[in-house]
Amino acid sequence: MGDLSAEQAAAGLAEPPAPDPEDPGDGVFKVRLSNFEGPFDLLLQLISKHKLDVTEVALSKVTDEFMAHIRAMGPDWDLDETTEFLVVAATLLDLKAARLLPSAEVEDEADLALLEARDLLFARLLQYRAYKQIADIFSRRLDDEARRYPRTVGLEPHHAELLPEVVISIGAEGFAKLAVKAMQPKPKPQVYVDHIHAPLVSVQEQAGIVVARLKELGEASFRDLVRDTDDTLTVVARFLALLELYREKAVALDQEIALGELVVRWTGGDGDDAPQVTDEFDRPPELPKEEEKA
Amino acid sequence: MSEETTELPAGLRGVADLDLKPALEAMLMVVDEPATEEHLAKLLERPKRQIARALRELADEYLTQGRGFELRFVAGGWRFYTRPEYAAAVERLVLEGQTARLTQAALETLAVVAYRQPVSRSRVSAVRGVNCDGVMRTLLQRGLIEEEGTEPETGAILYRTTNYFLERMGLRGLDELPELAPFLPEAEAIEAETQEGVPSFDPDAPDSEDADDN
Amino acid sequence: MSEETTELPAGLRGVADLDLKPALEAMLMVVDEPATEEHLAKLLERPKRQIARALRELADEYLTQGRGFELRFVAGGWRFYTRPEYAAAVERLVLEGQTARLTQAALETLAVVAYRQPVSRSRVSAVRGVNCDGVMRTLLQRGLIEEEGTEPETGAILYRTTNYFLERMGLRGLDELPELAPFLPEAEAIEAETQEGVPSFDPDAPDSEDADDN
Repeated sequence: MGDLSAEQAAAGLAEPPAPDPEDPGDGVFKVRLSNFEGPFDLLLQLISKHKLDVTEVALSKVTDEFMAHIRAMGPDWDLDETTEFLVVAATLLDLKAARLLPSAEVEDEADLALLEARDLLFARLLQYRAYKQIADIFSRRLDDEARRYPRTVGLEPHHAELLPEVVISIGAEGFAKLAVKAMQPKPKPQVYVDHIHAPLVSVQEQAGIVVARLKELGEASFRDLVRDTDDTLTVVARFLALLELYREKAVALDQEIALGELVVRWTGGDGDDAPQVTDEFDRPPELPKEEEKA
Repeated sequence: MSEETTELPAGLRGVADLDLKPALEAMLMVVDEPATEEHLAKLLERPKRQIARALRELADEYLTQGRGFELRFVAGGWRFYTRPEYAAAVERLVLEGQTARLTQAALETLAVVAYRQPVSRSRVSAVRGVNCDGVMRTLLQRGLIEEEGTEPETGAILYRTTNYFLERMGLRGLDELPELAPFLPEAEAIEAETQEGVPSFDPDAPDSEDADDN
Repeated sequence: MSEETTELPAGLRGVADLDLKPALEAMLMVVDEPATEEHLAKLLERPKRQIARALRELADEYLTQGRGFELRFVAGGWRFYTRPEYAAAVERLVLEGQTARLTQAALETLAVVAYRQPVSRSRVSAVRGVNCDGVMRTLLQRGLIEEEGTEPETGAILYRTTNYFLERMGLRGLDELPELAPFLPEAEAIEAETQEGVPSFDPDAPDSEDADDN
């Protein structure tokens, strides 16, 4: 049962002075070995490295370094961490791109969205910074307090004698059961996400519909292929189905101009054997990496 | 210790004539958690205000006399502590009981829980921008936070800080936590935005809160 | 949790410049066994005679000032005691809220000690997943567990159950404690229940009226 200290080392307590990169911790631990705690921490560190004021900083200045850090992390991240980093990175890149454009005028909705994204990023960054500063206060406070020891001496023998005799009424068996229960490893807190990722729309199923329609029409625009649905998930599923069919060379895709009409042509022949569409998109998500650690 | 008075054994001597201050000193010598003024008042059969004044005066006396101990009001109650100036001497005696320091991650997480409580793990993770499950477990294990019900809409478990947290921080209560506002320019505006589930970060709002909580 | 300690080792902070009397007061505040003059002299790096004189002077001060506690030389060492004149107040405090039965938390902790002995407090906390210091103190106080040496590597105090524990359980020896193995399958069922039910309340558990861990 030495797992607590390992767990503490991995999760919350100060690591030994020379952390071992081979430590079999989870991804969270590895991130911390690189000396930052998530995207906001990294961003704050980069900003302060350049001695920039966080409230005024042009984030494009630190974007490249941020991206470099992400790249340096390699393939070891789990989806959880990567997602947050990518969200921040994408926002940063957006902002950088916007600065490269000649006009700074707010003209269309895309600009507005960019401004919103920037404000949101700032807001989250500032919020995180606030808690970080509070954490420093907590740290000092806990250190100060650790120099005070409460009196926890308990009763003098003649007082302890006043206590009523202890009654243990559960019997030896009950006691053993209790011991088993108490020593049972506690279930790790976890939130079940299956329902979130459950494929409400099956790509395989939608592929069937798309194939049937294309075989009948020979050629159709994507707009036509999704005309009978206004459900985003179904549209996405049909698009994914097309990608799979394209991979199987069952369809040809043609799009004359960017964001223009996408024309799909059936190239799968007239046979009855339907092209292979995998269940790649329909499988439940991989179990969280966390589990492997236990 | 329960607050309600149990029947006192018949033979028990009266406390009404006891000098208040030494009676308090004697009692506080044997408590092993902070004793509330209400509790002491009830046990000593005096008005709470009188108890409170006596305790403050005692604390002052120890300070003035340069004693090696102090009487402090922490986590809602009074308790004897060694004075920090003499930590070096005390530490020669007690090796156990020294607690490990918290990591930066744990401190940040604790800070978010302290100010946002009751708060779900996913909310904490959202503020820090990283998954906090492991750190939250550590804080739970060390008794610094505890569960407090669930969020009605999502079923997510909510967490709050414990009394032990207050003790470790030497705080009388949560209201003694430093104000967050000075650290947070336009705090309210940011609060309002982030409360709403952060659309551009989270396409699945309002479920968003828990989407990243795996 | 001394294994995790990253604090400065006790010996590194100087004690030589500390004022003697308050340093002694601080140390005696935290010991529950009488401390010998030799021991205190060594820890504080002063001549034993100087220690002895300071302790006597402190004892006199408390007497003169009519404090509710006293410093007594008992069984070869010095220890703070409550002054007998205020026993009535202390007795009220002791008896308040005390029952013959143990809380659920205390029973569980006792069970862990019984089956894992000798075991340190931090290990017990690790097994139970919550900080057990308060409960362990209660068990000590009620005479159900006692100290038995220290862990060689960490210096952590180890605990074992007492004869009084055996007596209260109606057992002749520890070997009469039932094997755990036969109960293991059932434990899974218990786990399953508690996982979905309200976590801290188990209606079937004996003495569940107090889920509080202190």
